[in-house]
Amino acid sequence: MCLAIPVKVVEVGAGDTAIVDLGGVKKEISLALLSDVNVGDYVILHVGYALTKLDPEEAERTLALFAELNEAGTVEGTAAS
Amino acid sequence: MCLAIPVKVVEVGAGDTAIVDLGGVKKEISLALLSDVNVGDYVILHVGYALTKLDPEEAERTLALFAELNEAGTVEGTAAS
Amino acid sequence: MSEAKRGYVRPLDLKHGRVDLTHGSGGRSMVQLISELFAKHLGNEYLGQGNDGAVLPAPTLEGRAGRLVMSTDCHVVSPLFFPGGDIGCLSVHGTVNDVAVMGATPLYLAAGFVLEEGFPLADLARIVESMAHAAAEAGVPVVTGDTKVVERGKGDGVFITTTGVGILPDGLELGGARARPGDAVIISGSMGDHGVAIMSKRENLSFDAPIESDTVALNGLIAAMLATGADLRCLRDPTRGGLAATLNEIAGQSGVGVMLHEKAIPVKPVVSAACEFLGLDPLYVANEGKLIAICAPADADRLLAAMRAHPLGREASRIGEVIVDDHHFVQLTTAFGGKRIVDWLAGDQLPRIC
Amino acid sequence: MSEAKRGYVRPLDLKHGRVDLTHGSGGRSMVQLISELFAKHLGNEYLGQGNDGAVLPAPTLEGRAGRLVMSTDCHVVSPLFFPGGDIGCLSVHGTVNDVAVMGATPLYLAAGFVLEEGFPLADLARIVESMAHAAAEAGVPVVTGDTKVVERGKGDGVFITTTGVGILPDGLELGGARARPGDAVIISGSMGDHGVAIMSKRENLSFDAPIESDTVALNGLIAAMLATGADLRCLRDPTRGGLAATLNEIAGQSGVGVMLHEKAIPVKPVVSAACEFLGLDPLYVANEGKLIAICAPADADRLLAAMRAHPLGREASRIGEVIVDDHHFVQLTTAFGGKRIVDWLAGDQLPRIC
Amino acid sequence: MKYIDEFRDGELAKNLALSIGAEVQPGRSYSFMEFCGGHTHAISRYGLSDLLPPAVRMVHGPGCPVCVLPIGRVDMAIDLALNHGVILCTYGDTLRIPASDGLSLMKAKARGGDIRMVYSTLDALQIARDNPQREVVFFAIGFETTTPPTAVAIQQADKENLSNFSVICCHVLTPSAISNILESPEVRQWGTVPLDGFIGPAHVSTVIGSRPYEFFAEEYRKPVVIAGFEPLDVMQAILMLVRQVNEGRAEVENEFSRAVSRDGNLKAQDRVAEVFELRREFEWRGLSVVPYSALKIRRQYAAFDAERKFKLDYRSVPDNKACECGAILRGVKKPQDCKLFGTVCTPENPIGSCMVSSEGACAAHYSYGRYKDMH
Amino acid sequence: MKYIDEFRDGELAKNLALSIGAEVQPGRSYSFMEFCGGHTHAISRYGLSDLLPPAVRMVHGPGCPVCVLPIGRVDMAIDLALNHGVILCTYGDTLRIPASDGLSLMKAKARGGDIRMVYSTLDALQIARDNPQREVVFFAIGFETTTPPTAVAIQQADKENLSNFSVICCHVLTPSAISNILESPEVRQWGTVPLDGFIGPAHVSTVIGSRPYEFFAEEYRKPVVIAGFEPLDVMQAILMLVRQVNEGRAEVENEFSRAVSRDGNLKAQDRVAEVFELRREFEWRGLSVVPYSALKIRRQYAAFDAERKFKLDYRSVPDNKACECGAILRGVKKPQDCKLFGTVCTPENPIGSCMVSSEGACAAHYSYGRYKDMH
Ligand code: SF4
Ligand code: SF4
Ligand SMILES: [Mg+2]
Ligand SMILES: [Mg+2]
Ligand SMILES: [Mg+2]
Ligand SMILES: [Mg+2]
Ligand SMILES: [Mg+2]
Ligand SMILES: [Mg+2]
Ligand SMILES: [Mg+2]
Ligand SMILES: [Mg+2]
Ligand SMILES: [Mg+2]
Ligand SMILES: [Mg+2]
Repeated sequence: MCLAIPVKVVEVGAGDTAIVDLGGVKKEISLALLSDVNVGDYVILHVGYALTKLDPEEAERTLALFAELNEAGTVEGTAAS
Repeated sequence: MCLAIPVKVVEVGAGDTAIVDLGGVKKEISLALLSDVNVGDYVILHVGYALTKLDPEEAERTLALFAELNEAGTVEGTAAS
Repeated sequence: MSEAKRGYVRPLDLKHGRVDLTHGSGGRSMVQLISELFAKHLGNEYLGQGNDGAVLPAPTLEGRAGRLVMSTDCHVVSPLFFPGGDIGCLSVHGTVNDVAVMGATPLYLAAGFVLEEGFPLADLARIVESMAHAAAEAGVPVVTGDTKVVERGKGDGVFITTTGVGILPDGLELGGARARPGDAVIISGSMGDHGVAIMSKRENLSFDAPIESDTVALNGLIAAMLATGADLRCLRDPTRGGLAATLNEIAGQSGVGVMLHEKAIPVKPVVSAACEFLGLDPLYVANEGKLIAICAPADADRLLAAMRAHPLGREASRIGEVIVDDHHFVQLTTAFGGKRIVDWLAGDQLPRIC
Repeated sequence: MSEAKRGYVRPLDLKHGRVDLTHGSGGRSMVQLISELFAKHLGNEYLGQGNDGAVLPAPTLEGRAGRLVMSTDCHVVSPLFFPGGDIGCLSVHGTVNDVAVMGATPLYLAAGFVLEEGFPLADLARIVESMAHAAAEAGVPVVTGDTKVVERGKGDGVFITTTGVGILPDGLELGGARARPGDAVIISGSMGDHGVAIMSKRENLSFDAPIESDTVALNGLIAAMLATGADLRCLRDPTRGGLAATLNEIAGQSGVGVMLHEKAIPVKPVVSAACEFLGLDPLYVANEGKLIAICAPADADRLLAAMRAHPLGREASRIGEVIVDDHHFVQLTTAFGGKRIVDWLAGDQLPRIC
Repeated sequence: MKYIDEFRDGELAKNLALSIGAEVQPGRSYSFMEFCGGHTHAISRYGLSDLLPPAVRMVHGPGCPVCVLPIGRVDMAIDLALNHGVILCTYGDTLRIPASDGLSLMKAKARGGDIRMVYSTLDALQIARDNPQREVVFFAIGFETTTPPTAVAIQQADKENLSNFSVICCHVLTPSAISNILESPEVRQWGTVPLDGFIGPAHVSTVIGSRPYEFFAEEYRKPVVIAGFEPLDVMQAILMLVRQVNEGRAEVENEFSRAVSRDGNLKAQDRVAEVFELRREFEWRGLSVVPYSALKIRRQYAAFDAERKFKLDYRSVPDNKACECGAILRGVKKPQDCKLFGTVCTPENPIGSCMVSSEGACAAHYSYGRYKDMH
Repeated sequence: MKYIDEFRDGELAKNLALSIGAEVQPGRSYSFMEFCGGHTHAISRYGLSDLLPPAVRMVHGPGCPVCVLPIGRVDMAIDLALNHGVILCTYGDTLRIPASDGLSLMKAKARGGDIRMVYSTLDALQIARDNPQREVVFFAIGFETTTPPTAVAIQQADKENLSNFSVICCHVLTPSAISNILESPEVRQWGTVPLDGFIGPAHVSTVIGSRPYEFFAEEYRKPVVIAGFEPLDVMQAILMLVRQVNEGRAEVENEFSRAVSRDGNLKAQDRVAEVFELRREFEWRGLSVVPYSALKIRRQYAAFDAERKFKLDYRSVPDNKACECGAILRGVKKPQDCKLFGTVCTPENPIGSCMVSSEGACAAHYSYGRYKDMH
């Protein structure tokens, strides 16, 4: 539910609007629900509105979690069967 | 100007309307401009309204005029040159 | 679609259903519309191939060499159903006739449908059935097709574009540029039936006329005409713009004039009457089942006899002749005894009050 | 029309003029539109014949026997002008491609126009010029046509139905029913470019994507592919419904399954991104300049090499294989490592929020 | 078709032609104006001039409502359609009249105006009933024949309280136009031709009767024959005019006695009088401003007067300078005297209004008679 | 695409799969409900179940706004479009939801309803500005994520005095739905399954934060992991849930720490609170009537409440009897347990709402996972 994507703010406009970029696609969105947005920030976009900012450090941390090797890291085949 | 045609009344309806016939084509028209119209009458129709009745006897008389031979009736060629 | 997948789909609601945007989206609804409606009625071995186009036997002429003839027409008639026909059969007849008047034997038809969102499936089924019937009667199968759906308000129920392909034997040359002074001008029947039948059902003109469209496929009649061996210069079906537009076209292409004789031009009384009502001239009203033949004068009687022997040419009439005229006018000796030009239609053929 | 009559007519106002109902009425305005706009740009010896259809040289194959291929498509794209093309060139490419993917050499095109009253003549001229350019580039002339005008609000600017005829040599059999387990599935380039380019210009979706439609004629690429002698089973252009619809169609026709490998399917980053914005799947988005080839596995590499050597196949990729599957599913091993069905599109491909 | 076909009989035409030929006096020439476009049309359509002796010359008059409608009036209708969002209802005849800025109602429709062709004022009323949320304006043109149906419509709208219905009244009067041709100061500017008599329009007289012409016949010593629109009617009228001229009479005669009386249709006249009153002046295309030559809607029905309702100002627009419509409508020139005829001005691209209606002198000559100049 | 592609990395997936496989305790089974359709979609779309050990079973929950929207609410929207002549604006997702009389919004559009797909409430406002003479109604669906944009639109319409704009509010609340699954009296009717934990929807929590889940975790002793919608997020959440179960913990953990905080977006919460208040009860498709599970528009903004403005009455319409959506939404049954699945009920002809949205359990299984039943 609630299709939302992280997009990069490339321009903050008048009247609570911003231009965001995702992979080269640009779109005007509303910042009515979020304060203190700056160019360069990543925000989570849903139905044309920025819902929240994305914290790059937390994202790195989470990615790092995925890469943590489990103890049975060298054992094969149990997972993908 | 004022395309108008003689049509035969085949039905007198409610609300100042009539059905007229011309060569098998039927159409509803208005009698708002004409009184005492009866089935069988011919009327002159213009933009959906009967303007006047047609007098069959006068029509015959006029046709008869066309057929009147002129004095030079036997002379040919003067007219159609 | 294989049986395995077809089983999942409930049949189209041909009674109350309507075309919606999913019917044009390239998904299963579209496949279903095509298989349950188009393929069902129009089906033949070619249409059934289910590829991007139809593969068709190369046309043959029993050993004679020949050329292809190709013609296309968009059909946008309103109303879609009219006395004597509907857009379905009309779209078959129109293109079969355009190929046939080239002297060719029509072989294959393609049909493209632009459907308006909201169009009743029941009406669509009637139209497709009527097409199928017309195609079968003309002996020309619909071998490939396409369907698109446009949003409500961006179409008008249904538009059908048909394209025909036929084969024309080498040596047979017909064309609007081939009329020569002295040639006979012949028409196969009465003028204006189709246009008046259509107008009689237009909402804003409401009149009632016992007239049916003449829409019909003329390839049979034309085959009979060609079989006479008469020296035909040109055949043409006087559709949009009627006899007047078609003869002006030919006169211009051939660089000749045409002299017509009003008395010889058959017009049904009811067509005349409807034209009186509307201030129109039957010579400008469309036909969909008639043809004009321009023919060497020596062969005119023979051709006329063959036409009259065919059910679609019973009222064929020699209506005039090709003349020398640097201005390429079509003229008419009126039944009344005068002469006038029968010019191109200016603007639209609109009902007049003055 | 002869010079004598042409002199009377002032030229079309191609700057400020608009289509009105007289342009479809069969009178001089229509003749003028055809001669000053359509004939001017599309003109060739066949279109210039000016008869009810075009007489065309019978297709030859340097002595080899062949069959005809015929295909038709209605084009109703909105907007009419989009990055990388317009309805004019699209209507040429679409039909050239449908004929070409049958293995045939496209020879002739017919074009039918349904114009909406009020459509700017300047836009129409741009569209017809673009058609002419596309037809010249593809080497397939528009040999016959038709124009109708519908009232404002009963059309959508312009619809173009094109029909193509081509010649297919005997012995070459391509078709959706010919895929066999083990066959390689190849596509000629990236998926979804056309559909995203169109959507990027839809008013209600306003986003800005540096992407152009891939619309192009593929007959050249296909000729190069056929020249390899590879054992091709089927070619098809994944238009409406995209790769997903086309492969489901083929799977159903052939009674097989298909296994795709997501990693091998080229999708441009900007297309992926636009699909993320809209909640769409690029595998369902339309293409207008790509083809799918199903090919005997032994010949796949050779075919792929030939495709990559052609400018329109540089990004060609082997994306999967035909498998045995009684349910005729198209499946995909995801880049992530899982497996899923790539089913028919249900309903319309609509932007989603959830 | 009864009462039509009999009046188109080619055999009787020959007979009438012989009669006319026999009556025409050697060395004498006869110029008659057929006031009405309907007669112009009949003459062209049936090739009547081929049947008349060269001594008889027919002059086309200004009796075509389309031809005399000035550009400014069409501009008004276009303005309503394009800028006021109304549904503009109009007879088919007006759709192609050239207006300002290269527009016409047909082209305004292509530009998005909601312009609908109607066959009758009844249809316009129905459109108003069917679209209560829209303003529906009927663009009323025509002479006395066409005026009563407009009066009926306005009274009906009043009765039904159809407050979204209104009318641009452009109804004009036949007698004023004829007077103008015979005596207006502009005659000097345009020159004049000797007219030996008039054919009066039968359908106008079904409403107004023959009486209004008695004034001209007496005042200007011009014979008038009120005639039907079938070709035999026209020929008979010519015969009657030739006879009057020969006999030195200047009377009003009625060839259309089958439907025209001296008094006309009093009921129709009453309805017109109830709804309309004389305009002080009205611009006619080709005739310039003619005093008391048109009708306007009475104050009582002001709510149905589109000019008042939408505060429309009439702005006179000069015709193309090269257009000779004015002189042609007065019978001073012929279409082929106009430099634009058949080259720049054609029925597809009419410059003047006489090229619009097939009843217009230029259009009739272009479509039906052009070959005579060529051969 | 930054912050997207990294979270779809197949190599890392293998690693996570190994970790999960290693954590799963032999002989033990793990049933987790992914509450949200977005997770359902990710699981199907990326073929996640192929990567999970058989001991882990994912149960699809009711977190798809389309799936839980009852027929009666769609009927309301259709009624407005067909019988009140409004312009009905709606997200594309709702167009195919089956309603009464064989209709859907898509089919109502085909029958003449002026129904327009919008991407954002901003578009709906613009349509209202562009059509001042028409009533424009926005059909608002969605959970907490989608509610703030509706609140913004209503406040903006209020500010601009856009009196032709109104909203059918169908916004529902995630926590109420989860409570209902865990404790409502209907559980007896439908039966229940042992759920060992929940994956909580990240995007809902961007707004409401993670705090609202703390109640469940404590009260029902169920672990909750709030997770993003990329496939690695889901796998990581599963790993975290398996660990909690193994360790006997029942905590709220936040896998989506990159955008979810404990408190959420307070500004968005404020705007929602200004415009909306709790409904006493609301019918959910499949869950029946759930108390305090949805929002309605406050009296202060009554002018923008389409239910009040058009005096719409909600009429509950029973689902097709054979449809098992209710049980499926609660995790009691699987799509393939429904007799209609894949035969009568398909994405083209959905019978129940779970077959409409591609996030619906039935549709996801049909479109992405069906082959598993077949082979
Ligand atoms: S030909 Fe045209 S421009 Fe000349 S007088 Fe006639 S209408 Fe006027
Ligand atoms: S398959 Fe259809 S009918 Fe069955 S539970 Fe799912 S949505 Fe309901
Ligand atoms: Mg194709
Ligand atoms: Mg054609
Ligand atoms: Mg044709
Ligand atoms: Mg197609
Ligand atoms: Mg329509
Ligand atoms: Mg033809
Ligand atoms: Mg095709
Ligand atoms: Mg195609
Ligand atoms: Mg044509
Ligand atoms: Mg439109």
